[in-house]
Amino acid sequence: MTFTPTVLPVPAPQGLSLRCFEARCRVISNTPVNGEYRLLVLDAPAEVLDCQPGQFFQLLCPQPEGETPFLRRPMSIYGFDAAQGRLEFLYKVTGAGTRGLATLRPDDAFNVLGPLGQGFSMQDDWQHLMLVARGVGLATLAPLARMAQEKGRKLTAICSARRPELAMSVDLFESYGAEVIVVHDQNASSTPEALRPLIEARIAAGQVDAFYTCGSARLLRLLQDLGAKHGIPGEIAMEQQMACGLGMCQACVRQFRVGDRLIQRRVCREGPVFPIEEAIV
Amino acid sequence: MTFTPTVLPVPAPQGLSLRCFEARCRVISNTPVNGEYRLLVLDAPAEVLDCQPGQFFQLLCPQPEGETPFLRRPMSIYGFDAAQGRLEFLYKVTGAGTRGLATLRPDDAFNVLGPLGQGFSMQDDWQHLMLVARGVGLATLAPLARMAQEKGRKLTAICSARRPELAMSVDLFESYGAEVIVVHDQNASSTPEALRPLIEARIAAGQVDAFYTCGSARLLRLLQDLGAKHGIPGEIAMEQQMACGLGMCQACVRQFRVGDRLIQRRVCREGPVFPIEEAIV
Amino acid sequence: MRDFITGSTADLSVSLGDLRLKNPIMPASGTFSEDLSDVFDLDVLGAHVLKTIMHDTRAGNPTPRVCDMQSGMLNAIGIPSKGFAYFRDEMLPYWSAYRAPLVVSISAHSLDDFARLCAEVSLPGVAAIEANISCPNIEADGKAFAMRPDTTEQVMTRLRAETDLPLWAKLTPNTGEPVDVARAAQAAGADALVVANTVLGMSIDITTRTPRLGNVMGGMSGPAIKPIALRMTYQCAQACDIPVIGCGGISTLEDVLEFLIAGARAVQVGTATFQSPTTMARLVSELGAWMDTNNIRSVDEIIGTVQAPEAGVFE
Amino acid sequence: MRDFITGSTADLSVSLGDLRLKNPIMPASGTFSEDLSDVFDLDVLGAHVLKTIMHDTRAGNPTPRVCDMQSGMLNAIGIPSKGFAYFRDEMLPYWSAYRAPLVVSISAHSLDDFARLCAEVSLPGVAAIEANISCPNIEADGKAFAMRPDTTEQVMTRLRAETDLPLWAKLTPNTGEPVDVARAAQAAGADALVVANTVLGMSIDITTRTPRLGNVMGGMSGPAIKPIALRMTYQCAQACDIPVIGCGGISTLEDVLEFLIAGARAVQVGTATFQSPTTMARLVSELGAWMDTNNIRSVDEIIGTVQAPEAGVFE
Ligand SMILES: Cc1cc2nc3c(=O)[nH]c(=O)nc-3n(C[C@H](O)[C@H](O)[C@H](O)COP(=O)(O)OP(=O)(O)OC[C@H]3O[C@@H](n4cnc5c(N)ncnc54)[C@H](O)[C@@H]3O)c2cc1C
Ligand SMILES: Cc1cc2nc3c(=O)[nH]c(=O)nc-3n(C[C@H](O)[C@H](O)[C@H](O)COP(=O)(O)OP(=O)(O)OC[C@H]3O[C@@H](n4cnc5c(N)ncnc54)[C@H](O)[C@@H]3O)c2cc1C
Ligand SMILES: Cc1cc2nc3c(=O)[nH]c(=O)nc-3n(C[C@H](O)[C@H](O)[C@H](O)COP(=O)(O)O)c2cc1C
Ligand SMILES: Cc1cc2nc3c(=O)[nH]c(=O)nc-3n(C[C@H](O)[C@H](O)[C@H](O)COP(=O)(O)O)c2cc1C
Ligand code: FES
Ligand code: FES
Repeated sequence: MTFTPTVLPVPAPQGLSLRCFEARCRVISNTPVNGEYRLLVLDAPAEVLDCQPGQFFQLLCPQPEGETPFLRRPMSIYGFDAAQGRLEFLYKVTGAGTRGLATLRPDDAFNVLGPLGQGFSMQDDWQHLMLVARGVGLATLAPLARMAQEKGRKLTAICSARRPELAMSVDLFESYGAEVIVVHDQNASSTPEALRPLIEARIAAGQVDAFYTCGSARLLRLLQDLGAKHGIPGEIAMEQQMACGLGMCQACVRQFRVGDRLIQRRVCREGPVFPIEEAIV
Repeated sequence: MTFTPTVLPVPAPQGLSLRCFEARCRVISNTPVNGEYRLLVLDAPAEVLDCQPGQFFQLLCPQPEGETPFLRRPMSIYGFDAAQGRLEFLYKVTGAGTRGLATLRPDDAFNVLGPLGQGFSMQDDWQHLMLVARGVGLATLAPLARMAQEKGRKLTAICSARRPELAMSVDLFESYGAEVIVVHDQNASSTPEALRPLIEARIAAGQVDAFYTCGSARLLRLLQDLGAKHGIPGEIAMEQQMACGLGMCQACVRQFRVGDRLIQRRVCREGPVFPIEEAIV
Repeated sequence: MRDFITGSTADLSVSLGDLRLKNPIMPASGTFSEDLSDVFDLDVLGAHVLKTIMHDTRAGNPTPRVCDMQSGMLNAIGIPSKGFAYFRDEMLPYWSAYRAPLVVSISAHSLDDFARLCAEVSLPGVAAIEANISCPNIEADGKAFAMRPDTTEQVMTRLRAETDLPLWAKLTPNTGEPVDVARAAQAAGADALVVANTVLGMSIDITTRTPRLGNVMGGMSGPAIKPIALRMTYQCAQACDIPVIGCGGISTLEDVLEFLIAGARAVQVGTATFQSPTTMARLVSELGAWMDTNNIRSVDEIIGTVQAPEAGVFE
Repeated sequence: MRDFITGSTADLSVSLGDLRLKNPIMPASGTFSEDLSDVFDLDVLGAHVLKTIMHDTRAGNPTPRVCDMQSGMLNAIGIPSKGFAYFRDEMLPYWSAYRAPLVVSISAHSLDDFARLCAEVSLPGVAAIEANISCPNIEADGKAFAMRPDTTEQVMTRLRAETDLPLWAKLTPNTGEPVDVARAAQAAGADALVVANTVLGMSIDITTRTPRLGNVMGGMSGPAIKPIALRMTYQCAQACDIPVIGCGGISTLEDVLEFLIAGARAVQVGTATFQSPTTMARLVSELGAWMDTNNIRSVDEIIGTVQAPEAGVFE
């Protein structure tokens, strides 16, 4: 039953190269990571593997029994490897679409669309990076770890979770040489009040040139505040309900503060990564 | 992954007993019989196995890729065995619903509704039975063979097909002691003109007390003609597009000639078995 | 009463004006008959709603009368009817043996016929009359009474004069003015609104290039029309004081709750019964279990509780 | 031209009045933008239809703007618009670089605004104007122009006076009188009808008891509405002489053929592009292959070929 993953044939545009593809991938594995999360590993065609951390795919989810997800579901790239033809997603089972994802079995065919959106940047003077994230947000930030190592940057990853054993991707961050700090709700180390001195100590030590975050409004506000106070830039990956994922339908707009103006941007096209100081939640 | 087939729980009516059930069966096998037909064997709960030959079930077909059958599909009982908990259907893959059936794999759960409709009768003075059928109609008549044997009747089965190797259920009929005559299009033995003398010879020999048929307008007309001429009764199993299968929606009506009146009957409720002389196609 | 599966003893009763139902689940006209008693005890239902009858016997539409659609079906059954006499002599005695209240759906193609039938069916044993005003009015231009407020008010006024029984108006979604039509039915004295009937649709067999229904066009029902029926239910419940009975695409407990929250006091289940004839019995049971779990004592705590959306607004 | 997959050289061209399209496949307004050029060469399409623009800049509706339904979706995007000046200065030059004809969709909430915008967009590089008359007319009672024949005739007459370009009227299914509306648009001088826009629907989150759309109600699209759009396409094609462009739930080759057989001369594809952005390219290719296989030389051999049903009739 194995087959070769391919992109759907389309008419080639003149001159221009295509930015994203609808691809028929093959499921390699789809396994629980901990109580709430699952890791989906795909054999994917080369065309879709020219990715940036922070970009995402639109997944055409199978129908779980008795449910009929219709639209594609957006999912951050958790891992990608063009040489091996690997594409990975880390997802939390929350509704019809992700329940459908959970039904995928090895060798199943699976249709994905991507890569989509603008990924994270890593400016030359961002030598010390600090990543602060919670829950599934850690999935979105995970590929930054490899990128940081490749570019020779130092990375501190603050992983927040309800309980210490639910903190995800700790091993992955460490394997790329990041320093990992796990904070959690059980000992209240994950509250903004507890995090603020922790982070400010590192800022004081000159160890933070830029922030990255995802997945928590409280964390965003904390980093906006610290960023403004200490002049530290940063990026956030945002979410919004989507239909097309390509920029056509305007479903996924959010408001951003740019200077003293409020402007609308599409999360799928101008994002999902935006400057931390412009984000509004 | 095995489970015990059961009927869906419903409130029990006072006094009355239920006539049919929505049941969750387990697929035992689902295999090709010849190029066009497949045999589906189910492990079914006892409640749905109090069947009569000629009755049918309404099958909730799984969705094949890219198609979405919505209504249930009516299918004659090909075989049933209350002792063993077996229920069998023989089907031809023609559209979305039957393509969905073809995707069933052993141990899958499968929802059926039945038994439905009025089965064949076998009146006491019908000692010599003649069954004439074609294509999938043979599936509908198959359980008559066992019934005939159980009741000690003689059965002649004329099995018509496009090619001799496509004639179905020949072994099954023979295993229940029927005499089988295969006619087919390749040598033109299946035309009404060829069949007429064949059948009339047996009528002359006193070997036909009743006819059974299904699945061919040409055969029906032949048998109506012979029946009228020689005073031989008979029964036909008819088809019509259905929605409910229970008698509620009036989708499945056909016209019948009763004496000199035309009347409407529901195939699912008053049928699918009707007197041959009343049928109109 | 204790539920047959869950053992719940939650009080599921709702009132539709003077009529009290022991639960809000009832069948939709044309998708229910005594034949369903083959499958479960019909006395678990909140009410029994019969297939629309007309005064005279009628054959109904040519076959094929149904076809399969994505998330739904089309039907053009028409109203094959054995007529009023058969209803009075055969059906009424049969249904009177049940405890569940009997709702008789009636229709006609002219005001006079409609009014006469309404008077005729106002018999002991009948708990309410549902006026199927989605059928063509051949005195006007053949458009259904319920397509316009004026014809709705006309017909409902005539029917109101003929009966003291609770009188329900069953509306059509095939109109651009559902709220005006609903208000017109209320103004004419309707006791409740059934929202709604099927949506006019069509399907073509590309191989034969012929319509899939003998009648060319037919009514769409099933989950595909749920958003439309829910929208109309919400609009009518907002605009009217009389009870609204939701109908269209309901097949799961979530669907029932969605309609109740939108403002329906009861719901009718049609096409879902074709997919799964045990649906209504299951819904009664699941509603009780859900109320137990969520500590809800009365269905009134659900009805019409829809909130303003938590919307992200743009300048 | 040889097809990119099948190699078919079938002639797929169709005419819509004076406008000749190389094939009958085009996007539906609001479901298409330059962003789709990331996925395939947009010049394979029969035409390009842009998201409706209004004269001034507008923010659009509150979020959430879409939600998932069974066999379809609801949207309440509204018409966020960068306004006419942006269209003229930025969009028109971009789209003019393509060979496919450009169809500009316009809308407004009053007759004067509509007429002005129609005149403004009648620019070189624009091949046709699609009037989205499914939006509320705030001078009247807030009902969409296309809900009634009189308001349809009014607005189309005003637009007709402002432009010599082919003028299409995009109709709404949220009316009880689609045929009268279609005739009114034709009488006012429309060159083609686009049939149809989304069907008004609603969805409620039962956990929060809030509507799933920021705007409370929204438009249903996708396969669920196909039978409704096909029915209206058939009705309009039967009643009018001007070309009909089918739209609603089209996602497969069978769907395209069904609309053509019902009388559409071309089709628009909307929601299917969200499920699978390669849909339109694939449909062009599949239509050519199907015509080859069936030995059909021209799309005209398909259009409007629906036969009377082979129906079983009852006395
Ligand atoms: C750019 C982006 C990247 C994401 N990356 C990940 C990831 O790596 N891992 C992960 O587990 N989740 C991620 N999410 C969230 C993920 O898209 C939702 O969890 C998922 O769509 C839920 O679908 P469902 O059908 O299971 O749930 P339901 O709640 O049934 O979904 C109903 C509808 O709401 C939409 N929806 C629900 N939650 C969200 C959400 N948070 N953001 C956007 N739309 C939503 C769904 O897409 C669907 O259309 C990401 C979201 C975005 C926008
Ligand atoms: C009482 C009865 C018993 C039957 N027994 C058998 C059997 O034992 N084996 C077998 O192979 N077939 C049998 N059939 C026919 C079988 O129901 C159809 O082949 C099947 O429904 C086709 O469904 P589909 O989705 O594959 O085809 P499609 O053509 O896609 O079906 C479209 C719609 O038409 C209906 N339909 C199509 N063909 C028929 C038909 N011949 N009769 C009634 N409805 C139809 C379908 O149910 C469905 O609603 C029987 C039909 C009836 C009424
Ligand atoms: C086969 C069929 C027959 C119907 N007959 C009638 C009828 O006689 N009178 C009526 O008012 N509605 C009739 N309806 C409409 C239903 O009562 C109901 O309003 C509609 O189907 C929407 O509900 P559903 O989606 O749950 O089926 C019929 C529907 C179907 C599917
Ligand atoms: C997200 C979205 C936005 C839309 N915006 C517009 C619009 O601006 N103008 C318009 O005339 N129709 C608009 N439509 C309607 C579509 O053009 C089309 O008529 C409808 O979706 C039915 O077709 P479909 O089922 O193929 O999507 C929109 C539809 C969707 C789903
Ligand atoms: S999801 Fe369509 S524009 Fe972003
Ligand atoms: S299928 Fe409903 S009455 Fe026969």
